[in-house]
Amino acid sequence: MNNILNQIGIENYIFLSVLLFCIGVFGVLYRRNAIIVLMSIEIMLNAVNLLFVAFSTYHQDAEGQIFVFFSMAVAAAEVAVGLAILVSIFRNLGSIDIDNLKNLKG
Amino acid sequence: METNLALLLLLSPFVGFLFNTFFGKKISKGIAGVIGTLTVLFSFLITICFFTQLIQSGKNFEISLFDWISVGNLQIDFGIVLDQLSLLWLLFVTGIGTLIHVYSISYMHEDENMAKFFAYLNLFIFFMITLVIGNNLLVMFIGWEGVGLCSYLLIGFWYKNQAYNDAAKKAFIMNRIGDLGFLIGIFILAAQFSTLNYSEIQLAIASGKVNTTALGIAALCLFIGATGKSAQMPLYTWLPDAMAGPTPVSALIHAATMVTAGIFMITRLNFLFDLTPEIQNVIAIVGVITAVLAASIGLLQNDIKKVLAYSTVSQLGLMFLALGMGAYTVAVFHVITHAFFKACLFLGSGSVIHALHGEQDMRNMGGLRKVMPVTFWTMLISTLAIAGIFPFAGFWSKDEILLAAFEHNKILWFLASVASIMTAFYMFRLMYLTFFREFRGTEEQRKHLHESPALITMPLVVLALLATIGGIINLPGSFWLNHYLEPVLATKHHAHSLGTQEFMLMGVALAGAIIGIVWAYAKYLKQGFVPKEDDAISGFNKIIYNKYYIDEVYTALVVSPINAISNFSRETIEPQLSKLIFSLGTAANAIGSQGRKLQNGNIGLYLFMFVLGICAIIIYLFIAQ
Amino acid sequence: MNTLLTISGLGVFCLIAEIFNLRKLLIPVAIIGLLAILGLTISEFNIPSSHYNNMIVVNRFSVSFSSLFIVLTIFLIALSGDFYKEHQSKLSDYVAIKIFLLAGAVAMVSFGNLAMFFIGIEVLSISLYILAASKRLEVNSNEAGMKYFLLGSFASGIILFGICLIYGATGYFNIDEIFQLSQGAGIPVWFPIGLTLIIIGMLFKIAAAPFHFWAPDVYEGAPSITTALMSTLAKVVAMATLYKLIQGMVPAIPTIFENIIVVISVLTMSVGNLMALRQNNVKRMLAFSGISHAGFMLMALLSLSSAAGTLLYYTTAYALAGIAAFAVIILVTKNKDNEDIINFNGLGKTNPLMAAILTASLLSMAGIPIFSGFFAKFSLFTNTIESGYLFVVIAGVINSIVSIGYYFKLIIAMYTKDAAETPSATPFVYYFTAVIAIILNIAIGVFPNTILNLLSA
Amino acid sequence: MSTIVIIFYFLAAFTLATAFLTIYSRNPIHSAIYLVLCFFSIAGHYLLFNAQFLALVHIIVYSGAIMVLMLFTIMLMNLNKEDEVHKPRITRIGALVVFLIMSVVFITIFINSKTITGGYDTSGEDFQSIKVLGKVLLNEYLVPFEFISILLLTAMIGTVLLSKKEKKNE
Amino acid sequence: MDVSILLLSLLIGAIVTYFSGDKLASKVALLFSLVSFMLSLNILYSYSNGNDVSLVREWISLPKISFALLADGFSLVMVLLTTILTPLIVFSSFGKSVENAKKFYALVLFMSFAMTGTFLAADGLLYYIFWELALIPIYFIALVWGNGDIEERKKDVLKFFIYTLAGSLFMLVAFAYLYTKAESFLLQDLYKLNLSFQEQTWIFLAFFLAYAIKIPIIPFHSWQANVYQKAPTIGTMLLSGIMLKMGLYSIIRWQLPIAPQAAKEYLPILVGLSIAGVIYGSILALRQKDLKRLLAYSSLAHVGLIAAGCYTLTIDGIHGAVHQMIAHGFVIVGLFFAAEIIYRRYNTYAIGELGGIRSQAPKFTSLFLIVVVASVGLPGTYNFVGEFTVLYSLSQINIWFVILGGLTIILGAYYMLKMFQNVMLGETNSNSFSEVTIYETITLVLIISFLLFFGLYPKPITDLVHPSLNEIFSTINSLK
Repeated sequence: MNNILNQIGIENYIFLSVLLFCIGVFGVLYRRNAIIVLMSIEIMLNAVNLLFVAFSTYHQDAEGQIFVFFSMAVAAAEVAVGLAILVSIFRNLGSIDIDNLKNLKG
Repeated sequence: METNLALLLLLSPFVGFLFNTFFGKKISKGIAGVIGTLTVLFSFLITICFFTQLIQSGKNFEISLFDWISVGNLQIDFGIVLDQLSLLWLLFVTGIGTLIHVYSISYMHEDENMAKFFAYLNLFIFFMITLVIGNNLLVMFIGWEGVGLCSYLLIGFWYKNQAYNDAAKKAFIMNRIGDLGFLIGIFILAAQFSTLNYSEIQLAIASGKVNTTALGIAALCLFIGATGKSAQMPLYTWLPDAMAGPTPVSALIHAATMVTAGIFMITRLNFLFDLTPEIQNVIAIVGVITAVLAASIGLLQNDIKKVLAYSTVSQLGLMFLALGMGAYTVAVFHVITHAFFKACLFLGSGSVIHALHGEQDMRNMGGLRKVMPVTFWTMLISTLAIAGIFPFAGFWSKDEILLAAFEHNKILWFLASVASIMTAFYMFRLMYLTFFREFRGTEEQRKHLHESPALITMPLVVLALLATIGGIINLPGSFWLNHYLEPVLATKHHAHSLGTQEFMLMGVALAGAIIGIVWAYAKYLKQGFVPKEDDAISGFNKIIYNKYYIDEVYTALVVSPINAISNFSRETIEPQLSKLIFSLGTAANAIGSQGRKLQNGNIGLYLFMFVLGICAIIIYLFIAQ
Repeated sequence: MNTLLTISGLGVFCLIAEIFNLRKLLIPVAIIGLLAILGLTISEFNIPSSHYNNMIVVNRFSVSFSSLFIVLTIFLIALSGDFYKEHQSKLSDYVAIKIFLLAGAVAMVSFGNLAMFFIGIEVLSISLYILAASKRLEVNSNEAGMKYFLLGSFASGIILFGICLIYGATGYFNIDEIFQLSQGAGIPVWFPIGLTLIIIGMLFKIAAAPFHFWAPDVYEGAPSITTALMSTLAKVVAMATLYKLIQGMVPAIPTIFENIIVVISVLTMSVGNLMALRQNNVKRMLAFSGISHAGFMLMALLSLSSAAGTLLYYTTAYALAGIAAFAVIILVTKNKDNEDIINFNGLGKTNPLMAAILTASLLSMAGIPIFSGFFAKFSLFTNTIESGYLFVVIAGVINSIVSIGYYFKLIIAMYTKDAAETPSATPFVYYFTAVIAIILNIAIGVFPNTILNLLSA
Repeated sequence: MSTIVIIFYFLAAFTLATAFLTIYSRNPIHSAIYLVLCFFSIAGHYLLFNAQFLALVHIIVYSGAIMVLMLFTIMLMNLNKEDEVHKPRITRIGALVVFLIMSVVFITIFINSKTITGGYDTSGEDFQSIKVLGKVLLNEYLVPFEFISILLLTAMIGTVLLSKKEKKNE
Repeated sequence: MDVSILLLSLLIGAIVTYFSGDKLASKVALLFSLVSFMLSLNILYSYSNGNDVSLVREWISLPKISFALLADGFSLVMVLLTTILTPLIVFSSFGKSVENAKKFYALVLFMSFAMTGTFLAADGLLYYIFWELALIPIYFIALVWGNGDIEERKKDVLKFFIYTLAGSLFMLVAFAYLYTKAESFLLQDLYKLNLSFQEQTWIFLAFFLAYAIKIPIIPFHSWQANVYQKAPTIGTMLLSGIMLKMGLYSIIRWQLPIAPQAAKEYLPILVGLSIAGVIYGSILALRQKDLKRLLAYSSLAHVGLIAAGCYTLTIDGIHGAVHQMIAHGFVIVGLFFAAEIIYRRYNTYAIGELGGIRSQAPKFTSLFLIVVVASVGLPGTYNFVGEFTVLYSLSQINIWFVILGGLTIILGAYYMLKMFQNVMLGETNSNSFSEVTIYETITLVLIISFLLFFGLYPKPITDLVHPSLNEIFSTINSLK
């Protein structure tokens, strides 16, 4: 089987992942809508997942892909909990603008 | 046996002190006084015992009681020595002490705290004895400070008057300045000789190998100590103020005994001072300046006790002059005669004050001669003695001083003579103003004028007697005192042979005294001049009347600056220092407050910092390298 | 291994207990179960072993820290009974989550594979998100949960990225293999980058500056008992894990990285202490105090090879003091709508025992002798001086001095002010917990050997 | 340039673009849609690596579960309006700056890192078929696998806990 | 029997006092402090018979910390000072009701326990622990039972706590550093250390900070007057009578032998600073309006002289310092107690409102005067022995030191007598002043008799401390 990395190179995947990760970070910083922030975090996780798979191929090793499963499960759990918190905030405040969360400071 | 006796001699007044302190309130005043007197009398008797023994055997008695302080290689024990010098001092301390105790029984009988008064007097005698009989400098220092304390207590005896308390405090502090000098002198001697025992120091000095520079400094320091206690320039100002105390106190402490401690100390350490002629010169000069200065102030004082006080300072100056010339026996001679006539004068003035119910201003006296004959005559004798009229005691001793001065340095002699003339003048001024012409006080006072009771007059008579014949102990020719003191003096002081020069000088001195008396007579008796009110005094007189403003100068130069520094420290330095420390806390708090603004609750900011932190770390680790 | 299994089992049991309506028994059973697990764990102390392809490694380090976690959990669950009195129907959920959280914590200190580490930290974090937000009707609690969740997930992403890079560099998740490879030459630079990212993620968890911003807000907003959990258990877990991570993956920290630790350590303790000075809310104040303690604990990383015992001691001392303090704080602020210092006025008169306990725990945190906090700081200082970082120690000392300022603010309030209201009855469990915690604290202060030398042999 | 490379670049560009649009869209629904597209493109990357199973799972989990959950929430909260006020300019610029710094920093360090010059290993063994993955997951990674269940259980209880209404005075 | 029993008795005393209830507390505390006094006498007896009463037990193996209590003449004297003054101080409060007495007296005993421990400890860390432990009770005593405005007091007491703690923490760092060198905290091991001059300097400085703040030496004294003023008198007595001796004791026991070279090098500065404290304290005392503040500054002046004695590095200086420490311990307790007696009657410390007491209370006046005179260092009182010896040692260093240091005897007399005059003398005060009670008399008489007895016969103390001081001195002088 031909190793795809011979043609594309692991660096490119790293750059792609890093950029994707940074876009995720950018999203977290840029948006006030909590649900979009959540999505940005998902993008970050996905960037890492992508890199995992790339490294998995790089090492010709299954473990990286196994870790992606774990990471997905974690992402799912996080989203579930995150959305639950979001919903209760929405119930209390009527908005999910994270800039409104400024009660606690000082 | 001798040890016990010596202890008894020392402790007897202390017992009196303890008794009067603890039981004074419970017993009647008279008994308190009697007990106080008896304990001193007892010491006096023991002293006589020792004295006769000494005369017979000529042997000193020295004993160390117990170890006191040990500092490194310096062992200081608590020892006593009874030799010619200390016994001589003891004799007149306890003797005059007894007389003054007797006097006080009557003088103080109206005071509610009489028992306390006697307690203090006894304590004073105790410390004075300690001072005298110690066999080393540190024991002397106990007594030295102890008499200072008693002086403090007694000056401020009428404690409700804060001016008296100020005087007491001043006396104590002026003394302490001297004491510091004394202490430093002790330190230097201790460092030099590793001992403070007199005889050991004398031996060490005699064996040579001494650092004269160090000894010079030591001698100077010790002399500073003496100027404090014996009221010499520049520390004499406390003594006139000390007249705030009851008159017996003035007589005992501030005329006869305590103030002579400086002379005692220098005589004690004559072997040391003999080695340092420069310091001796200093002593002589200081002595003579003090004598003239004090005498000149005495010329215009109106408070009867103040006059006597300045006269005391002046006489002490003469004694120091003698010491400075190495004429220790002469100084001691004058100490003794002075003790007699000055005690008598003070007691006499006390008698007058007593009769006038506390009036001390001579402008309000006069004409007391007839009412108080005993007081008058005894005082007159003493005045003649102090003026140096033949053949009273003062004549002999003062003449010796002048003689020594003449041989030593003509300028010193001249100044001393001037002081004598002034002495004669102001003493007779005192006599004339007090006892002659008409009474100038209130009618109320006139009614109560009376001669003092026997308990007061008896000591006066005894003292007047002594003032008359006191000169006998060292009459030219016999020079008993000279011979007596020879064992304690390192350098033998040759006695004067009575030559033409001596007689001539005697004549000059006598003539000087008479000039002073006549001058006073002319002004105060003949013209009936009464000193003006305070406000009316002007010109140079005002300066003298105000004691050359020396107190004011001291206040301006020392006391005020210290107080100013103190105030400045209290009001400025301390709060600022405090603030400085607090400011650290305030600064921390301020940072905290500013930090709270950063912690503004914004998730975006937190993330922002988070990412910046990551970037910083990554840059530092992987890019900046 | 058994620890993890039994803890998980206990958690599931708690959930099942709810089905059979055994609420009354829940907390006693949980505590007894945890005590049993504690015994079980300690029995493995001298039997180092690894399980399931080195997924779980049992050694002295993991056993001692796990035991500490279990002890802390026991305290926290004991306090839960009264705290959740109003929420009976959710009690089992709370207890179960805490026990699962413990399972995550145990996994974090006994991992042998980064997968276990990651899942462990996620179990811990997700439990904490839930607990922080668990007062769902209170905005503050929601806000705390949300903040913690967003920042925590972000940190998780960073950690995941780090793990990924390490995997990329080595091809393994197994830390033994990674440790081997990390010593060899030719390892790609991805490895240090990955490790750095993981460490940054952990620094976030222990709330080290500049990743500490979440802590005060979350501590303040979360329900008090969750704050107690976060400031004691969670912090200790994160610190132990960070230590284990570094120690497990690299033989020694390069100097350049030590510089970073020095800076972060000093910065963290300074920020924590200075910010705490001006706080009025006790929970918030303790959050900053916790941050400063994190700074102190980071000093342990400077003497990596010898500091395990010290770190254990420090964390134990800190956590026990924290438990005692929070027991009092929970009690005092039980029916209040905030946790301001004003609520503590006059506690010295109304409830002297609790005031004494709070005082003692604060003194311990401040590092006053005979309380274990003193020895903790002291041995940390000694270790650090031995590694040649005297100036960090001096910074630590200055910070200790600053810290007195706010600890004593609370003490002063308790003893000099007058109480506003009369005291209400105190449930026994608070006394019990606080007293036991503080006695343990003093005991290990008087006999520091017991813990200090556990890991050195 | 081979097909694979072209596909890679296309997919990469698509991934980045959709990711960016996810963040940039003002309407949450649009964001969600872009995100789904992004996930699909990532699945495409997985397929490039020949990791078919993973790609499938990815689509099922992310696009199927997570995104549906999110969309559901958005609908539930009625957030499908463009009602978000933009952040203040300073934060937007800050975000942008941080984004740039971070990208530059990370890319720099990876460029600086040792580039792999030689070829890549091709073991030829099968390492990513379902069979192999299953074996690895249930043998070596059994404990984490089981532990994941604890994680999910916790999340589940937690979610329930957070949304459950309490009956008063039970 | 070894010295640990002393610590035990005080600690148990503190606990029992706490549980004995408010009514009995003072009596129980007195009982236990007397018991510990007896025990210390017993130990002293046993020590002077040549028995070894020290104790060394391993406590913590890593870092190696021992529970080491060293009982030589020097430490025993200081312990004795503590155990004599404690019952005296407790006793002095008899006849005055204290709020929350059980806590109060328990804290007093606990503090005494810690101070005893400090004097005995021969292991650096143990010593440090006791050192810090002593700080906590006094903090609470001053905070809770103090007088004056509560807000001000809080600030000042906190400042005191932080300040002293700050100093001692640097000492802790020094100890930690020494440990890394010596691998032990034991005193004798630290004595043996061979430290470079630079190390010595830093260690000396760290110690100095701790001691200078505790003693205090200027310019680290700014906490003192405020705390003395605001603490309850018992606390002030404990602070000034015993606690500040901890610092002076430590200079001799720890600082000088461990870093002798540094001490030699900086001798002029150290002595100069101490003497500056003497003068500055005296000058400040001159114009104080508050009796307790005045006494606080007098204490500053006195301890400055003691510190100067320590830092002369001569055997005389150290000897004198020890004498002076003990004497000052008694005299300052006496002075503060006199202030307390006045406060009990007039409820003020403001000197301006006092005066005219002597006519109403002659007994009190006499007792007070004796204490004042002792504090001024009149020969025949114990203070003179110390002062003389210290000044003598100063004179051996430099004549200027003794001249400046000697100013204390002038300025001391000035401010003390001025205070006495303003407080006690003058026209009878319009407020009536009841004569001292029997408790108060006993307390003062005990203090006075101690001062007078040892003033005339200090030999027992000299003999007791001499060998141990010589030993320390030879350590200081041995080449390092």
